[in-house]
Amino acid sequence: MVGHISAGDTAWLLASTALVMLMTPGLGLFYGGMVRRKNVISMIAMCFLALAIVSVQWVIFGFAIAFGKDINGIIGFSPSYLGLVGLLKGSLNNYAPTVPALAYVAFQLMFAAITLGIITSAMAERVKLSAFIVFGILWTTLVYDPLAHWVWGHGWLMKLGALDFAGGTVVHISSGFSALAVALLIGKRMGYGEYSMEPHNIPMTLLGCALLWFGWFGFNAGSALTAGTLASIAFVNTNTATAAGALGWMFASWLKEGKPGSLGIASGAVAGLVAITPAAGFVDPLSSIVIGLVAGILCYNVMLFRIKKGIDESLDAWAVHGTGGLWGAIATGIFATTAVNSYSGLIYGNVHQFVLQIIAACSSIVYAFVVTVILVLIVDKTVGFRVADEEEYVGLDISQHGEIAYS
Amino acid sequence: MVGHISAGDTAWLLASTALVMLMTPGLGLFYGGMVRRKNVISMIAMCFLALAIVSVQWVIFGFAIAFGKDINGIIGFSPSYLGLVGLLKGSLNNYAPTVPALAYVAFQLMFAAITLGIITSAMAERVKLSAFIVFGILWTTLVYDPLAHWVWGHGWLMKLGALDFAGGTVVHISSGFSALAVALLIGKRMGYGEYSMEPHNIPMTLLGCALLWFGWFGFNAGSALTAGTLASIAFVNTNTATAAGALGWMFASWLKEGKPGSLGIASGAVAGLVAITPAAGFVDPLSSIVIGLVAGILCYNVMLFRIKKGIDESLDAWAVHGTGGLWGAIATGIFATTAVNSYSGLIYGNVHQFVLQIIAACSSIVYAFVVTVILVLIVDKTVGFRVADEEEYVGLDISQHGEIAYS
Amino acid sequence: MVGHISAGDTAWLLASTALVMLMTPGLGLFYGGMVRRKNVISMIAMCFLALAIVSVQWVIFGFAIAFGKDINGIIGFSPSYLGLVGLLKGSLNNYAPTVPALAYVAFQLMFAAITLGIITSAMAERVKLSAFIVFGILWTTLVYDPLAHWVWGHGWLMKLGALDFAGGTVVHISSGFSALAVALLIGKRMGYGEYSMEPHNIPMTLLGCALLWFGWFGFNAGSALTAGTLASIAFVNTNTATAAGALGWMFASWLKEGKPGSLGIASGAVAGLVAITPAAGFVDPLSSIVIGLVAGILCYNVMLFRIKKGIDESLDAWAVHGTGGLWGAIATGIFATTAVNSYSGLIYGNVHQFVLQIIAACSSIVYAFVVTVILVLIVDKTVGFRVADEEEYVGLDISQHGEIAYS
Amino acid sequence: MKKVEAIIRPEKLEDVKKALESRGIIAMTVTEVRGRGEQKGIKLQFRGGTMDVDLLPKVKIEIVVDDSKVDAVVKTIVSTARTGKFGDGKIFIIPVESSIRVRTGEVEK
Amino acid sequence: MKKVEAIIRPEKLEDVKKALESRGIIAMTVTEVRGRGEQKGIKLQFRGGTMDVDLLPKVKIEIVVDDSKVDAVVKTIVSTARTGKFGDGKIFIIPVESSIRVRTGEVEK
Amino acid sequence: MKKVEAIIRPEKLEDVKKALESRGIIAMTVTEVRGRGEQKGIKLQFRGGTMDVDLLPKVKIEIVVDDSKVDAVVKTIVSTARTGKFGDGKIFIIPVESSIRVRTGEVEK
Ligand SMILES: Nc1ncnc2c1ncn2[C@@H]1O[C@H](COP(=O)(O)OP(=O)(O)O)[C@@H](O)[C@H]1O
Ligand SMILES: Nc1ncnc2c1ncn2[C@@H]1O[C@H](COP(=O)(O)OP(=O)(O)O)[C@@H](O)[C@H]1O
Ligand SMILES: Nc1ncnc2c1ncn2[C@@H]1O[C@H](COP(=O)(O)OP(=O)(O)O)[C@@H](O)[C@H]1O
Repeated sequence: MVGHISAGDTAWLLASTALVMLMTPGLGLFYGGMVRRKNVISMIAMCFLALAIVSVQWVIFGFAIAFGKDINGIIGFSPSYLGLVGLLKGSLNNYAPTVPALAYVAFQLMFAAITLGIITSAMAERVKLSAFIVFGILWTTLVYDPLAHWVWGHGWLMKLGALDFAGGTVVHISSGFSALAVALLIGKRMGYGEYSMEPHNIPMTLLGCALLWFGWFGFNAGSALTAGTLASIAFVNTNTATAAGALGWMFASWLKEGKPGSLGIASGAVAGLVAITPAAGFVDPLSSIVIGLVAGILCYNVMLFRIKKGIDESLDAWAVHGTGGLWGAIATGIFATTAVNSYSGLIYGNVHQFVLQIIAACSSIVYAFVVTVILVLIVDKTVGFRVADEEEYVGLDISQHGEIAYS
Repeated sequence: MVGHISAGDTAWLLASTALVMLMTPGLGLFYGGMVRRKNVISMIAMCFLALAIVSVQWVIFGFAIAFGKDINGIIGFSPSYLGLVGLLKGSLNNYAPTVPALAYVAFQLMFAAITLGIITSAMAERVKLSAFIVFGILWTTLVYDPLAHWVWGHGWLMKLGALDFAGGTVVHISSGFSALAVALLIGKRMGYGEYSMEPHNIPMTLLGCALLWFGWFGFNAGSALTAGTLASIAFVNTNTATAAGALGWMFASWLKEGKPGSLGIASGAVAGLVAITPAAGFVDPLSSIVIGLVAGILCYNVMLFRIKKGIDESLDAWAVHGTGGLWGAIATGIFATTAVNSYSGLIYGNVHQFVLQIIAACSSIVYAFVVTVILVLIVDKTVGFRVADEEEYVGLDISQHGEIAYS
Repeated sequence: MVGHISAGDTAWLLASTALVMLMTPGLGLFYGGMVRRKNVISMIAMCFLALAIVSVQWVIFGFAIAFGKDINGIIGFSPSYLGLVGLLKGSLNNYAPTVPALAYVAFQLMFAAITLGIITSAMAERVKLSAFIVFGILWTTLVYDPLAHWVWGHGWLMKLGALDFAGGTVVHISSGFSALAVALLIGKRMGYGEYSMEPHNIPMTLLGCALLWFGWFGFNAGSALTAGTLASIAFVNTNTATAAGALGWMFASWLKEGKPGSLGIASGAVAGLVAITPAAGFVDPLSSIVIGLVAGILCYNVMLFRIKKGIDESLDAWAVHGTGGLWGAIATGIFATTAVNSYSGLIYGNVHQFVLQIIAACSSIVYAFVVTVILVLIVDKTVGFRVADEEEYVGLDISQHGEIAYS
Repeated sequence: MKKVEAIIRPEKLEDVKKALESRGIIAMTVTEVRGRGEQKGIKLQFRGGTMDVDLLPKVKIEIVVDDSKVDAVVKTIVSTARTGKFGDGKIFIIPVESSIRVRTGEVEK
Repeated sequence: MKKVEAIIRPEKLEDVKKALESRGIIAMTVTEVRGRGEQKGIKLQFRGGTMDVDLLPKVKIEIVVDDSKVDAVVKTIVSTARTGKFGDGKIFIIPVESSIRVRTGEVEK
Repeated sequence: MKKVEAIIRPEKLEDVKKALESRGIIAMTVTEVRGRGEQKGIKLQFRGGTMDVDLLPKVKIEIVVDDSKVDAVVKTIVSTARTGKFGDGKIFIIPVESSIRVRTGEVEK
């Protein structure tokens, strides 16, 4: 089996894994710039911790249940995957035959980590560090790992034939709708809607966006699991949709508000990245322009809707990742073309794939939302989710970390 | 044709493309730290937009005219390259036979993007966002794409035999001298020369410089288009010249001013990077030291000259990229050695190559400068290039984006 | 020889080299965020200069003495390596047979650069730029190059059989204990212990930590020098130990201080990275959890000890890199397993390897410490190491660079 | 003429600005400050003990007005900036002898 | 003794500092503030409408001097900081009862 | 009532705060400022010449107290903030006519 390992594919997958790893702290900066200066450390630290917690969970048992032997399409389990002890040599023929098993494990790990990071959007500026840690372990184990199994680990959605190239469903829909659940349950920040809460450091958010865009090449083009034509197509699609997303949000907000904010350009880029994620290896570059443009405009309007409804899903994981991922999952069923991969979508007359995509998206939304609701309630009853009012007032940096960001 | 694709070469080219992508926002930070805090968002946003605009332009028709079938050495065109529809599979034998066509397209795209980004130096703190966007599309189409064709797309300079390993002419000379043209035409910032305009965040600039240095390995070593000896030489040369450039500028400014500023060290590093760009795959590491050192000292003095002349080419794209690129193009004709590649330069007695380099550099300067002048005038007459005085006074972040960077 | 070069291995080694390069400015940010705002430029600039100086030294003669032909196990020398003139083509069969010689040279260069960067911890906020430059050239030549030769260049420690996968001894022990020597000799910062010196920008430090974590994948997984199973194991181990280190320090400080600071999480991550460095290609992921956890807890306590002793080794290179590296070197002798590589450690009954590791670590400590003491004394007597009191009071940014970081 | 120097919660600045504006008080100078009142900031409880957070961020508004307007300004600020909790702030009235407009050089007493 | 409190454009600080210096006024304290005058900042026009930018960045210079020097200080500041456009700033003269030098503890009245 | 306005070295703030606290003076407002005294900052020597570093970072502490407490406050600050070197700072005593508590609206004279 070792004989089949390709150095080129491995080189690309390892580089991709490093790129995806950088996305999680990148997300921390993206989010951190948008909160008030009294909470920036808390925001970045939660992303670091998402990476740290999931890294350990994944090695010990996360990979074993997400990618182990399928049990009724629901969950996986392979005892020899616990602690990765049985994966030190050789490759995983049913996942990525040309790269070492551990390269695949590491690559998948980074997806699990950032997914948890995305949800912190809904916890911004108000949750206990301890609650986040407990919630994080539970959520990754009970929401992420099963979903990853369903879609990529030979679970029921994979068997059904739903397509998700790099995680539109598993990563973005799941985290986005979970963030919505969290926001609805734990409630608004003190003063939300009463006075404005300005982003404290927009260049930090733009830097975070740059690192996300950069790392996302690993996310999407790495998901080809080989270094060849498919990776190259996914790469071009990723960049194209991102650019179109940035332009879409920019023009939409320019028209509506008279001026295009840089946060809109950055959010549009992320919306484009999210939307192309499930589609990257199935569509062509011209479709990517459409997917990105629509994502930018759509997510902008969903954000306006969220604000109008007074929902404090503070950093718009739901608007951008949730609905952007939903659009991407559906768009995959619309634009998939056999010129790129072996699947075709609605515009080529394949209604079946389109329906499958909707089934996959909806079941992920329901599963993620419902289980998140339960987990939030459990954590809230036990650890307590929110900090005390004075702690929120002085900020989480001081109250949770005993630190002041800038001095 | 697919059979010839090398996973190793593709892995390196995709990684390189990601690296070069990061340079454009990196440049935004490099520039953004040097402007006043009221314009930092504008500066970074223009770089993001350079990437976004060029990404879409390139996919739709930019690549087709830069790298399509040559028409009289002047411009290219291949209908099947429009929208990249004919490039989904296979490789481009006349450019990069061992990697997928789209990997080559993506790699080249990133060069076009950053080139437009560099020019924003001359627009710092005073231009309308809309003017930049219109100018950007025109400039990329009418200046960058033809130049790329001349030098790399089997146009007349390539046929002549001019050498440009990674874009000294196409990227740096063109953007640097275009920036000079822009600065001369749109004029100084309000108050320039009357009171000092301090860089508002030097660590941001140093971070930007770090990302540029990092990304430039993709730029230069990626330009080998294969992962082997040539890429490795280009890599070492890049790093060596950068280090020498940083030291050159540092010592020159230390001697002259009594203290070496960190911005000088950073600018010297960029000067070294620029100068080695055309030469990276043609010279040996010891020559790289000379090329970098001279670049650092030269660009420092050109900057002093610019300041003395009262020209507000604000962030020195001309001094660093323009004259650094010019020196690099000439230096390629001086130091090229057959110990590294198939060409030799002046010090090995090859006057011919030296002359060719000067021809290529000069024609690029003239073309870029003249066309830029025309484009600036057109944009100024139609959209209007500069913001109103009050908008400049309150800063572009508020006036163009409705945002405040830090709060 | 050229025929044996693997594009895949080269792709990975070049990508790794770029990753490691980014660590040095990343370290500058990591350190820069922890000093006062009047010294941030100085801190980052020293790291940039470490990279610049070492880059030139390495090309001219550093590589030749570290990796040239062994002379009595003490030092190397190969005339044809001077200026890298004899290394332009082919590969180095005794080091990395499947990649071009220059790729190996560049990779090793980046290790030398960051090692010097680490020592600036002990110079924070108080040394002359000129003294640092002189010290840096001497230290790299007289401490780093010999140590690299001993351990990796077929010197006596390598012949003895000591294991150091990616530089626990050469990089971390050497820089950490040298930093301790520097701190003891040049003394405390003015006011140290009298009033608190708060970190001026914690998000900057967290960004630096993110770049270190990211770049370290190149450091450790790149040290496999091939893109395959060994690199993948090193990659997973690196990430796992880092996560465990972050959690270890976090929980230890949470217990002791009631709140876990983000700087602790970040420092713990670095401690984990340091400790796994020598072990990354020899142990399994479960051992990595132990190595990381212990590193986080240990380094935290060493830091507390250092503070209690009133030693101003300002940014804890000794506590984190010195003792973390020491623990890692020993841990390699404890946990090495033939399931991963050809060596086994103490827990598999191999006392010999364990003893070898201790010998290697101790001799490196003694050598680095003693030579650093001598060098500090020489530089102090000649150039003078510390700035004048007023210069320290106004800060090094103004006094050494004539710049103000933020305005 | 008097200088009204009000130290208030940063999150109340917008409201206070608008309230003053509606009463014709436009000109003002704003400074970011940190402060603590008699009750010494805020006490946080945590596993390891308690922690005093003093020197909380505040905003200082300075408004120089004719003596006749002082009362109106103070009342407006008090009614807008008040939350009823500790930390609402203080207003100090300081005498100003004269005021000069830089643009014109004209002096007001 | 009086405190001269001048709020000026940040870009004029260097000039004002030098002008005062040349008249022997060295000591001063500078604070970054934001402010708006009677005309309520600057109005920007754009496609979607207009936007008031108030609370523009200003610099506050505080100089405590003997009564005799107040006029000179004010004149110097006015003549140096003036551009003639809205937003040039204001100077307030505030009484100071005494001043103590921390280094020595000596008191001046 | 008086406002004690002390401009001190930033690194002395903690000490001064504690010393005042131990004398029952808790409330205060702190502003980050830059300043220079009569001796015009600090002169640095370097290879290329010399350089004046003026406008060094300082911290301004404002404490409004009853007239009776002014002396105690001043003495405490002087004795704690003093290092004996140039740059230790200045304290100005400024009259305050009244003080209003925002939380309650109550006025003190
Ligand atoms: N005596 C004082 N001198 C200077 N500043 C004061 C004084 N009292 C209060 N302040 C300022 O006012 C702010 C709010 O005061 P605080 O006492 O917290 O209000 P409250 O009395 O409503 O609790 C403080 O943070 C401080 O900046
Ligand atoms: N009445 C006032 N009280 C406090 N600050 C004032 C007052 N009037 C002006 N200022 C300060 O002076 C600055 C400049 O004043 P402005 O009215 O814009 O000058 P001009 O009258 O020349 O237009 C303002 O931004 C504000 O900070
Ligand atoms: N006349 C003054 N007016 C305003 N601020 C002053 C004045 N004199 C001193 N200061 C402030 O006090 C600070 C310290 O004063 P300085 O003269 O350096 O102290 P010392 O007299 O002990 O050397 C200065 O930086 C400045 O901010």
